[in-house]
Amino acid sequence: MAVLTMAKALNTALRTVMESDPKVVVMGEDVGKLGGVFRVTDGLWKDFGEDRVMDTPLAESGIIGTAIGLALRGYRPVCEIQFDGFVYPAYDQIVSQLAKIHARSKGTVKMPVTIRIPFGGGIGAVEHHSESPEAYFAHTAGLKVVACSSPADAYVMLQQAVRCDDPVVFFEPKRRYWEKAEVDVAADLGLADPLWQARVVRPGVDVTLIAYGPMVRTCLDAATAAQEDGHHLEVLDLRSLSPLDLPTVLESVRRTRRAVVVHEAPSYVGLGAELAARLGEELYYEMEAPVLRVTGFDTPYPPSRLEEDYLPDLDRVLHAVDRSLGY
Amino acid sequence: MAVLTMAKALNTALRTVMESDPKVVVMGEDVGKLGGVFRVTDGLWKDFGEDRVMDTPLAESGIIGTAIGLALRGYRPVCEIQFDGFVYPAYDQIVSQLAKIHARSKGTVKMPVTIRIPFGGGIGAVEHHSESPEAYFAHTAGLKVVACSSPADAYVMLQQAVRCDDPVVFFEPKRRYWEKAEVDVAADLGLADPLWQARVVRPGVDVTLIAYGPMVRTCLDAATAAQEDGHHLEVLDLRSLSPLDLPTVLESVRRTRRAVVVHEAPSYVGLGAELAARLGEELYYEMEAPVLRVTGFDTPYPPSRLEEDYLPDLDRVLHAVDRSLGY
Amino acid sequence: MTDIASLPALRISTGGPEPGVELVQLLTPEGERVFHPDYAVDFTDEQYRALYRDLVLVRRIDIEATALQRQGELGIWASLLGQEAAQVGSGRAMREKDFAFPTYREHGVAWCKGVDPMKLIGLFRGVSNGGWDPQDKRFNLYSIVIGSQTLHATGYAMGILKDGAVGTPDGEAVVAYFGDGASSQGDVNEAFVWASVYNAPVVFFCQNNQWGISTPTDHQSRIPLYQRAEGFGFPGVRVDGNDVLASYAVTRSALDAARTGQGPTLIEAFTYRMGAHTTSDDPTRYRLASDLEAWKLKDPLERLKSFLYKQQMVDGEFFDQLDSDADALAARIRRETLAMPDPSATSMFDDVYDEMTPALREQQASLARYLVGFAEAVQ
Amino acid sequence: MTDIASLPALRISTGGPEPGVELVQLLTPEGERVFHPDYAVDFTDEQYRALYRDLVLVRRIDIEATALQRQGELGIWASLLGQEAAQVGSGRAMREKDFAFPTYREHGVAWCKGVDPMKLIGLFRGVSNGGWDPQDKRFNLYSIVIGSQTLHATGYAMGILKDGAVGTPDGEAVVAYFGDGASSQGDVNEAFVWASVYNAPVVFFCQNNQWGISTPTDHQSRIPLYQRAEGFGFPGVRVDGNDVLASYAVTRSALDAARTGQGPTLIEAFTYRMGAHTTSDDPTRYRLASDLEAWKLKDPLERLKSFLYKQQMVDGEFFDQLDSDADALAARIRRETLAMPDPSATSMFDDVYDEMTPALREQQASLARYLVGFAEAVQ
Ligand SMILES: Cc1ncc(C[n+]2csc(CCOP(=O)(O)OP(=O)(O)O)c2C)c(N)n1
Ligand SMILES: Cc1ncc(C[n+]2csc(CCOP(=O)(O)OP(=O)(O)O)c2C)c(N)n1
Ligand SMILES: [Mg+2]
Ligand SMILES: [Mg+2]
Repeated sequence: MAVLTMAKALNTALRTVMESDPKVVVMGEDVGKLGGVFRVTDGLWKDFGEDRVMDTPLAESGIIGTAIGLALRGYRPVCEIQFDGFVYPAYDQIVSQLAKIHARSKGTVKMPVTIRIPFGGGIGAVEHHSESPEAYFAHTAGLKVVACSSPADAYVMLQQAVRCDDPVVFFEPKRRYWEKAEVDVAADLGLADPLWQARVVRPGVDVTLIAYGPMVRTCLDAATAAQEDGHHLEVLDLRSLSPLDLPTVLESVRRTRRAVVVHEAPSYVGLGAELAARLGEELYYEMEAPVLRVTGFDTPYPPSRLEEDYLPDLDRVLHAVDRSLGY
Repeated sequence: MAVLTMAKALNTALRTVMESDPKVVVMGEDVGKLGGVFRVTDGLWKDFGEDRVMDTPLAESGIIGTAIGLALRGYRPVCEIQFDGFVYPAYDQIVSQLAKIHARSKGTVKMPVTIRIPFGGGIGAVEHHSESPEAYFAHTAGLKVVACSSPADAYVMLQQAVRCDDPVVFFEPKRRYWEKAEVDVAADLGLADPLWQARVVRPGVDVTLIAYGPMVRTCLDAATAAQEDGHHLEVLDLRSLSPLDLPTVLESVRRTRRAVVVHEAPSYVGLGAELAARLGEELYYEMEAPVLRVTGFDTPYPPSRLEEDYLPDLDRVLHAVDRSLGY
Repeated sequence: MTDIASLPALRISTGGPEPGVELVQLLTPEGERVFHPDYAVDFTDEQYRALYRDLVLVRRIDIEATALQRQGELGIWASLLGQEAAQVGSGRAMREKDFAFPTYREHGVAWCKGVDPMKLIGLFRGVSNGGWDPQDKRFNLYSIVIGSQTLHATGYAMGILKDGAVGTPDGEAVVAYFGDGASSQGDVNEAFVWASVYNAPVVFFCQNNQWGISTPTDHQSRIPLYQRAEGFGFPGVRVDGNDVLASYAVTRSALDAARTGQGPTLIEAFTYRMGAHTTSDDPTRYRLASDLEAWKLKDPLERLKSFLYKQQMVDGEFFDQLDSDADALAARIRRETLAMPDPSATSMFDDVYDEMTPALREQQASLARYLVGFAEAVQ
Repeated sequence: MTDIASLPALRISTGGPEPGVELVQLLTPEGERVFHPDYAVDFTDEQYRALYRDLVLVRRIDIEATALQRQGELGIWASLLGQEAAQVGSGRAMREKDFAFPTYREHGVAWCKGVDPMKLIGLFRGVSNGGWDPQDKRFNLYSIVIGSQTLHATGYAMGILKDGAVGTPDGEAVVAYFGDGASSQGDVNEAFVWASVYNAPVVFFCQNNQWGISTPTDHQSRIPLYQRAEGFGFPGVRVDGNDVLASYAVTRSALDAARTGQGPTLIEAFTYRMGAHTTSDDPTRYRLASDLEAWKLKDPLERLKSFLYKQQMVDGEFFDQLDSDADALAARIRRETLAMPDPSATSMFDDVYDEMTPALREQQASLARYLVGFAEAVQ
């Protein structure tokens, strides 16, 4: 066991997969000597050389497009997109190429490309550095989309993503990069939960809070606070946003009969909508309240001085819990 | 009154707005001499000249990026994206620039840019020519997203979109381009329904079918067929996908207490999810059945020989109606 | 065999409209062999005949596919008519190990790489989106999103570098095909950046067929396209794309440069799209018949044919045999197209992922149930 | 006033590391005026002093903003340290009607266009995403997505063409700013395509400050960046970006070409980012101190200062006045920053659309209610 920040856990995960598989290459803007703007690739360039840790030219479509070619040649690229808001120039290569090549080739071509994206707000940044674009990818067939929420999970999930033969968009909650926790760096990956599996991170009975990435911590805090009021909230970390681990979600909500979905992304046509639609249909006779959503507003991410008002926080979550319990 | 195809109605709408406002310019690939691959811009190049109808270089980011600059200079660009599957190279310019400039400038810059996108399947085309990317835009704050479903609406809505001072993504159901209907080309635009207003296109009492674009016709056919079984289905054409005309939707479903949403796009995190989430919350105590979705599958659009199985059709809609009535 | 040393020198521009722009040519439209100091080819008679055979057969594939489309057997077809020499020349210049990244029009390249035309037909018929294994013949899947494949080609070439499979005459290389229209796409220019910065073994082969659907090349660039490469620091060359010998020689030379570690080259094959953009297109709406007539005089098949005649490399028997081979090929294509089964509806879920998701498994099962129920209901 | 004709001729490359690459320079690092046959400037003493004043003041703005960031008053700051001459030179070369499209680092250009530094500060403080009216000073909003603004600039320039506001010495023109890193983006290259095909009145002004965060320019291009333009058929020129006179002269000349109908030019201002990429960056991780030291010798302020001294255009009083003006400016920036109010929470809904949607109105109202309720609850 080691106590690591999430950034360090991710870094260790990359080191581990690079050591075990010479075909793994890391590529992106400033991932080399600098070690990435968040230091997630720190030290890798020095130890693995510039052939395996590539500071690319500054163009995201080029990064993903050449990663696709490298994958075709048998490599296993791990691409870093520097910030969430800079993934869009690569959108065509991701949704029209990367996502579709396996189907286009009738399964003859595997696309084991991982796209790491530090995402979400709360770090006081300027425009384009705080976005939550996960719905744009989750709506795209052919991609797998995951988000980690803790150092331990980050460590395991990133390795699993890189080893996965399907393309994975890997969201990292940037405002949680520096939170520390215990990580079992010697753990057997074969015994870990599958990447596609959601997890109850705090059991409860009254309402299920469904979250992923940065909002898991927020929900855990809300659950702790609610305890004081005598409410026992269950917190479910989706981990995988596509595919959705529906059985785990249903199992939880079937017990609590109430669900609140929490994400930073805007509400309109977001992940919360899908969960509400699905739960509404599957548990039609079982729910005691409609699925409620606590999300970012349907506005562009605001200037950072307003982000606290934009982002779901403990109070807004508890407010929704109260509403849910009120049905 | 004139009997026009939808393509001709759109063409007439463009001609009308171009005549009344010299700042309207049409731009895109092959929109000039050729008149567009669907002939929607037929004749405009000849009559308005190449300064107002521009055959651009072949690059979608360039088309939208320069349209933004033209808008800043006081023009009112109407951009054509040749097919749905080719909008992605422009994704950054649309979601990070066009959508956000009004907010970024605190409202000092208007972005009256219309992006016309022929969308959807059913025409036997090769890959990338049959997609329904509307959710990618509807999830984006700052954009308005609409879809027309009939020649008469196409004629009015396109003029309204071009005159709108916000950016509008205008989806045209390409497989309905050649269907004819009466269009009142002399109608007073001021008396027309606002662009953001949904419309009941067939009243009914048993179930509300909610659709837009190409699926409106499919739902109307389904409603006709259901009549034989004694079911009176209401068909609601959303018209505006963002913003959503919630009052009209609620008014209808409050009466029928049952709703089925129909679209060609994949189900997962699509427009149907949002409607289900919203209705599930707003009409929690009133619905007699969960909102059901009839959509494309969560796969890439299949080879055209399979598209009939992929696309929602009359039978799948009726199947869902039966399920809804079974609750 | 032609004695190359005795050929007349010709370095003036004969096809390019711009003054001062050199066009590499080894065979004039009249079928005269000309000498070029930088690009020599020295074929045996057998090889010359084989090239002609390729040209004739790929044109025949194209004609047959066009006919099949007209008869409703294909959804659409993108004809290579007029571009046979550019494709066969560059296609034959590749070695087996070299990897081709085509657009949607490289039927002639596919032929040279040994890809069964039926694979291409399947795509245009709508039974698949390609579906062949790119590794099989080192011929990537067709790319429809303009320019996207140039980055894939460059990435693949970077992989060759990483594998150390470059730097000797045995090295590997890649050809990235694209059109004049595609040259405007961000992706293509990013591919130029990547290829030059990494010195990747990739040959960019731009077939300038003068049109991107209805848009003439002067809407994509105000200077000859091969000069684009200079701006990125690698060589560009314009070749007569209707001259199969020159197309071969220039591509081979660029491939050799790439495989030996000298990095990328941009080749602009100056040619002409003799037919419509696709069977859905009507070029009479935007171009002059006279333009087409002028280009017909430069037909890539005719010029090699006159050369073969003049050099007495061929006889009636050769042409008879070729005709009957072409007929047989066309007949096979027709037969196999008509017999080509539709995929099963539920197959659309099969390859979305390498590891199928439970949600898709469920959707697949439910579609299967629905179809069975539906079939029973209508009985 | 300096007699320009008597200046020594100097056309050799003094700053560019590549042999055979010309760098336009009018003032050496030592403050010597040199003659250039194509680019002359003929300033009055007053104008020379004004330029120096600009340089000093924009550096002072930058230093103050950096300090404010360190003290937690700004979220981040992107320093222009070292790039003052490139920005002031090009900024002053613009006329009032000319439109600038900046990145996030063009504080010096903003200054020249008359934009109050507090507008920029507001963005970096996080009270807005810009929020000024671009038309007001003909200075567009800052662009953070690398390269995106070059297309906006080109589109704007196309609008100038449509308005017929080009073709005479009174014509309008546009300057698109971007960095060396940005040159790799598809958008920038598409902007080159568009600008050249339409012959749009746009000057592409690339500040090659040698770094894109930690990435050196040789990762973006293997040849000097100004040569990129050749590949698109328009002129490119490298100017000493630490020489305010040359930056001015070259930009003015390119703007005049643009406004009179001669189309685009690419200017590569060869300069150096003396500070960190932003206040979040630590350049010691990726670059040598010696590199920085070498560039310090070419400081843009020092060289103009020595020139002014040598030419006896300035005296102690001038410097005293300038110092006190700079102090006053810095003090105002500090004062107004500390006093800068946060926007109201509900303002984030106000300008999402020109015509607010009912959904947003509802979200805005519900946030307002929530905040009130919350405030009451905690009381
Ligand atoms: C990104 C994208 N935009 C638009 C299209 C539609 N389209 C198909 S072919 C074509 C013209 C291509 O011209 P060129 O690159 O010269 O190739 P050619 O067809 O002449 O071989 C266009 C615009 C597309 N396939 N992809
Ligand atoms: C599309 C995009 N990708 C990545 C970034 C993150 N980023 C911000 S500045 C920068 C480097 C820019 O380098 P350059 O263009 O040389 O400009 P400079 O910062 O040196 O002025 C990067 C990678 C971004 N802002 N936009
Ligand atoms: Mg072409
Ligand atoms: Mg730079």
